[in-house]
Amino acid sequence: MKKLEIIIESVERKKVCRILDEVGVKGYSIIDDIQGRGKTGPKYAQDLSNILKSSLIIVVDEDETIQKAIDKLKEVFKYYSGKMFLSDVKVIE
Amino acid sequence: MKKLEIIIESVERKKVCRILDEVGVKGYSIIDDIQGRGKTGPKYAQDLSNILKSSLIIVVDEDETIQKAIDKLKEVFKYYSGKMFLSDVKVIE
Amino acid sequence: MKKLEIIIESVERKKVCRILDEVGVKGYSIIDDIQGRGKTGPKYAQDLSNILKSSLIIVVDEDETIQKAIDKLKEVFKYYSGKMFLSDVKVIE
Amino acid sequence: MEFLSDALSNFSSPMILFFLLGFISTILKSDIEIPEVITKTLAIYFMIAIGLKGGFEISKSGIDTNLYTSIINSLLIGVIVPVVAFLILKFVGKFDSTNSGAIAAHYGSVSVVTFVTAISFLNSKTEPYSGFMVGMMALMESPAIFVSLFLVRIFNSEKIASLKSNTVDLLKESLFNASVVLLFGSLLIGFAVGEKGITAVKPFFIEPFNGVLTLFLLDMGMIAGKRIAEFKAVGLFLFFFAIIMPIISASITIFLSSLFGFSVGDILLFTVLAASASYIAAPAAVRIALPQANPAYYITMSLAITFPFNIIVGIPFYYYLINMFR
Amino acid sequence: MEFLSDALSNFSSPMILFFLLGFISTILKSDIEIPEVITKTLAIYFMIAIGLKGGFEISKSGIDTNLYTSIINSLLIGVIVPVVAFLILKFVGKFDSTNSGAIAAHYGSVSVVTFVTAISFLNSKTEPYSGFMVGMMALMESPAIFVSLFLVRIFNSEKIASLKSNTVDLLKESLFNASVVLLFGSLLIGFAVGEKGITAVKPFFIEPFNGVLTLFLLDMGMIAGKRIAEFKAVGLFLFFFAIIMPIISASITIFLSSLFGFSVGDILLFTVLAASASYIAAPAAVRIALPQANPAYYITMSLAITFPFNIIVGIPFYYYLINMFR
Amino acid sequence: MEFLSDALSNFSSPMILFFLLGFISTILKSDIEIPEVITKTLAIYFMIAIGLKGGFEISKSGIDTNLYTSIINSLLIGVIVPVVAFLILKFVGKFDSTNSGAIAAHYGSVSVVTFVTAISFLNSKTEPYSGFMVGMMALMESPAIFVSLFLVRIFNSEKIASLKSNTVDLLKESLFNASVVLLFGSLLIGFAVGEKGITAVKPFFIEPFNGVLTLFLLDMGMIAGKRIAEFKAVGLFLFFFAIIMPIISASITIFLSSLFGFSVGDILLFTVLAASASYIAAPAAVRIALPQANPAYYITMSLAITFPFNIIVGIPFYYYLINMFR
Ligand SMILES: Nc1ncnc2c1ncn2[C@@H]1O[C@H](COP(=O)(O)O)[C@@H](O)[C@H]1O
Ligand SMILES: Nc1ncnc2c1ncn2[C@@H]1O[C@H](COP(=O)(O)O)[C@@H](O)[C@H]1O
Ligand SMILES: Nc1ncnc2c1ncn2[C@@H]1O[C@H](COP(=O)(O)O)[C@@H](O)[C@H]1O
Ligand code: NA
Ligand code: NA
Ligand code: NA
Repeated sequence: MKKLEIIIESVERKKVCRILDEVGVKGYSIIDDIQGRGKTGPKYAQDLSNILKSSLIIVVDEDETIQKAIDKLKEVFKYYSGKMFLSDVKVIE
Repeated sequence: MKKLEIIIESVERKKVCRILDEVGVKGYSIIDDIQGRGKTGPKYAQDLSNILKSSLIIVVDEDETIQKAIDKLKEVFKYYSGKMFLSDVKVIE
Repeated sequence: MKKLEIIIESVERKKVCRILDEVGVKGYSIIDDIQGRGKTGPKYAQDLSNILKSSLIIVVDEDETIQKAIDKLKEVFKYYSGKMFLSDVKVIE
Repeated sequence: MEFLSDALSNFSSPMILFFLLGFISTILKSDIEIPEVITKTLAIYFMIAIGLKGGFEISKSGIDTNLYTSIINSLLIGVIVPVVAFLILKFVGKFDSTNSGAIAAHYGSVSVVTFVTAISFLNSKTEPYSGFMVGMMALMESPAIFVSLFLVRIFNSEKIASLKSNTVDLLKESLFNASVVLLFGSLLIGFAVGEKGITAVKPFFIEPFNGVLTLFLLDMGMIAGKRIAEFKAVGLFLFFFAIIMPIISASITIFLSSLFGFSVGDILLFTVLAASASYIAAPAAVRIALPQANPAYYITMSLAITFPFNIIVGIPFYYYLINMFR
Repeated sequence: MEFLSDALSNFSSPMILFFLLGFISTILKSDIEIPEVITKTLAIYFMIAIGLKGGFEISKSGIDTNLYTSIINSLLIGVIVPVVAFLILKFVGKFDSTNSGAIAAHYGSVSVVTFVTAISFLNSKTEPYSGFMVGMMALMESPAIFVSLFLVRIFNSEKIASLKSNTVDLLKESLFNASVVLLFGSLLIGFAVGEKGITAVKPFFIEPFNGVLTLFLLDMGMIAGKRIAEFKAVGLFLFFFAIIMPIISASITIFLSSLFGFSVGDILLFTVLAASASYIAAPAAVRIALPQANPAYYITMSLAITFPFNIIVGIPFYYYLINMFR
Repeated sequence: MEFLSDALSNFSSPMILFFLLGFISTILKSDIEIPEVITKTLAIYFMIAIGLKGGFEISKSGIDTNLYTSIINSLLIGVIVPVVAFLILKFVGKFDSTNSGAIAAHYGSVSVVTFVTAISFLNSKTEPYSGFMVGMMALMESPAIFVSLFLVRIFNSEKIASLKSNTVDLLKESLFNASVVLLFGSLLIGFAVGEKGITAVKPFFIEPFNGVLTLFLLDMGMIAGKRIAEFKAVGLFLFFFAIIMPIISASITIFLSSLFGFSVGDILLFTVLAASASYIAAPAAVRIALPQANPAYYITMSLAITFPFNIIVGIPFYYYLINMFR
């Protein structure tokens, strides 16, 4: 199986989850309050606006479903900062 | 070495850590307040009860120790929702 | 590409990020409030001092850059508890 | 007539109005968010506040025979309500024993916030009540959970092999659960510190109480509103159960308590304890003891249907019934 | 003369002094940290507090024609300010339409905390103001954002293909944003609950208000101070825009409002609403509707330059201008 | 006799009783949890509150020679205590220099919460004290840490090659640490704002103070109780050191301070500053400067043994000693 780790600005987290629901992935796990740095600069959540932080969404599923999700998610990454990492994983339970 | 990522309902987190201590793994790291969706439905922690959220426990150790841990942990997953993902990892320090 | 997962005591998180900035990695993501257990004992953040918890820093970059980062980070691990895990990952976006 | 005017005056209480605002804001998909850590801390604040006040009032008025009859009444209710709930769910609703027991545990236990709202209601009507009622609430937190587990066991001994070990887990974790320790502890401390001690903490724990409750109920309105989506999963029977069971519990309790001859204020508090369903302590206990039960049922019912029903309609309605019945 | 003494007496206000302390502490690299969840909860506290108070005062004084002229004034300002800001940014600053619109949205919207600080200022001068001004603030939260999006569209229809769908996203998320619902809701509730209701919640929402604001401004000082590092990214033009635009908005508003004949207190509040820039609600709305705009610009300007300017210099200065102008 | 009655009356203080309740609740494995963000925010609240009050009182009473002798006394104590602690740990306890220095740094520094509890104790006895004592506390926060690092260096120059760079790190991070900036800042602000400013923030920072302290001590009781498991790791010598060192520090301080001729209230506060061990600021500083030291030692000792000892037994005992000594 494949593990897709999506790091996306928190303002778009709901949209990403909606896309994952539409694609019909087996499930996903969300970690909020991610800080960090990327090519668009540092994100350290040091203000009240909620827009300078990211969320990490972990999706584990079959290769084809993951690929479908990636194709639909590329749209979000056109305007919002973040990253997608793909790795191999074995599901035990 | 192997990396075992355990996503389990937060109410069972202490039991999982206890099992890992009994098995004698080298160590583990815990991330709480995981939200998400799985086959038992969405978990978005939107209430006071503490039961609609998960914890992520990362355990890195030798293959055999990890396997021992997996065998003991299967008991917990009989009644509680969550997932176990296994991947390869190299330990630097 | 390689994914380097650094678990380090939270008091040294700023120094680790500074080292990563000096090395010039493409970016990194930070998850704070990691609890856990390692060879130096349990870390459960059950006090006001901020020193009994860890941060997880995820860095994805080319092999050489990651190796440079690892070499510079080893200094931090001389005195502070934590771990570094290296794995393969494919960058989508 | 008075019930209508009481129910309507509920709508001039900032507490109830902010609850409604929170609820409505979720329908408008507005994104007000009170962080979970605040909700948890406010819950602790309430338990300390009412425990201190109750204990102090006991120290002023002294312990009388009413205390003993109240304990008996509490334990009676704490057993009767889950049993009635279980039987209705299993034999009328046709639910399996596990889910019946899980839901019964919630309705047999209590909602601290509903109790606190009832206290606020009684204060606004200058209707007196006994300080020890807080202790009765602490007493009624846990028994229903064990009664329900027992019912699950006797109706289903072969299917749930894990019930015994899960119950042991629960006992280890829950005999001294947070609410019970905090309520009883604050009661004892309120009893012990006297006038000087209460005066020292009054500006924090007593005077801002209604304001804090208002903020908390705004939060609860939003939390309840977010669960409306789950109503479909709950189904029609459980939806009505979540409204009718409180009325059944209330009726049983008003009858029983009137036999004992308690004051109107105390009977209202007993009634609210019986009619309310826990959504803080019971879910965690039930998730440990009855993991095969569906959390969507008991959390949605107690939090999104019974709790709003009780604080908007229930409290004034029970008050009216009690005055009628006397 | 009076302006100087007002500005100087600002420096004997604990609110302003703690803001400065927070700011200075970041320069000293001190590690005071007020958790984000507290900041968010305090913001909610303020909106409830001023809404309740405002609504209650309307219920006492009644609704008069001033309300209708105020609404017209608010909507006028809510359109004129973002248009002026946009034009200055695009044609004087030579910024692209997207960034011009993003920043204009912030300056056309309002800062609740600046408004609250102005209320505190007026109270300290025992200068009266109308209860409905809170409603005017709620009114001025959103229009500027849509006005700015419209300006971006008409000046740039081909380049931003996504604008229409992003705006639809925004409408779905933002028409009933948290601040608007909370402010209007608290206003209505304050109007409805009367004396009895307000008295119940006064010890929490009214009396500690200034103290809570002090703690919040310490926090804001630290948040603003941490963004000083971004000043380089903002650049010279935008730095001065962040100070001069409030003065331009203030002048336009004082002129317009004086035409309408409002009281001094109300004109100050209109002026502060116009001169302040949102840093809670607008950034999220703009990030959804105009993702190509650079957040470093609008967040740093509104939070780290305009907000400090307004509460330290602006408020006393506008008050002086208003009294001069009359 | 009076000590016994003072110690016993400690047990009718809601502050101490809730501390004990928190402690006991961990023994009962009860799961009350006050979120960490609340604990941190309450700590900030205290520092602002006592700084403001202290500064205001200095503005009323004026600055006198006592201030200068107090500064000398503070610096003396801030050097003597860590030196004595270090020598006992190294030469009696046979601990290495690093751990001796790490622990000495904690005992030479101060516990703001213990100080605040002592203030509450003095208020309850209507025993006056000087406003500037808050400034003395701020003064005594950091010196002991650098004194201890110096001691580690001179007793161990070859083994710890990293000490110099770690100390530089520490200086960069800690010269203006949160507590020092907040305390001195609030002192200055309290001095500057006068009667009007203090009245504005009194309902938040002054009146609810004891109630907030009660909630905080409940939290501290739970935090201390959870560390009982670590007592084994601490060992017998350090366990007794954690109780006896405060008494030694207290004795030295009472003697020194009486020579200077300060008031009873001020001597008690000096004594509490000397006898208390930091568990908020010092652990972070020590972790950066002396990472080879074992955190289980210094955190458990200062938080789970010395702090409870000081607030339950220590404060009334020192008060008794001071009155005896005069
Ligand atoms: N190479 C990377 N490794 C890990 N996280 C990254 C990396 N690049 C970006 N991120 C994360 O993605 C966020 C946005 O990155 P960017 O779109 O490059 O500005 C950052 O704030 C990080 O949290
Ligand atoms: N395929 C998946 N990928 C990532 N996380 C998952 C997946 N399935 C389940 N989870 C996580 O495990 C929790 C429980 O899942 P389940 O037991 O399937 O209901 C979910 O709330 C998610 O946090
Ligand atoms: N084998 C492991 N797997 C996952 N996390 C670990 C492991 N060992 C240590 N850690 C993490 O690193 C922290 C410090 O470990 P140590 O340096 O071994 O005391 C622990 O508190 C854990 O959060
Ligand atoms: Na009940
Ligand atoms: Na504006
Ligand atoms: Na000390």
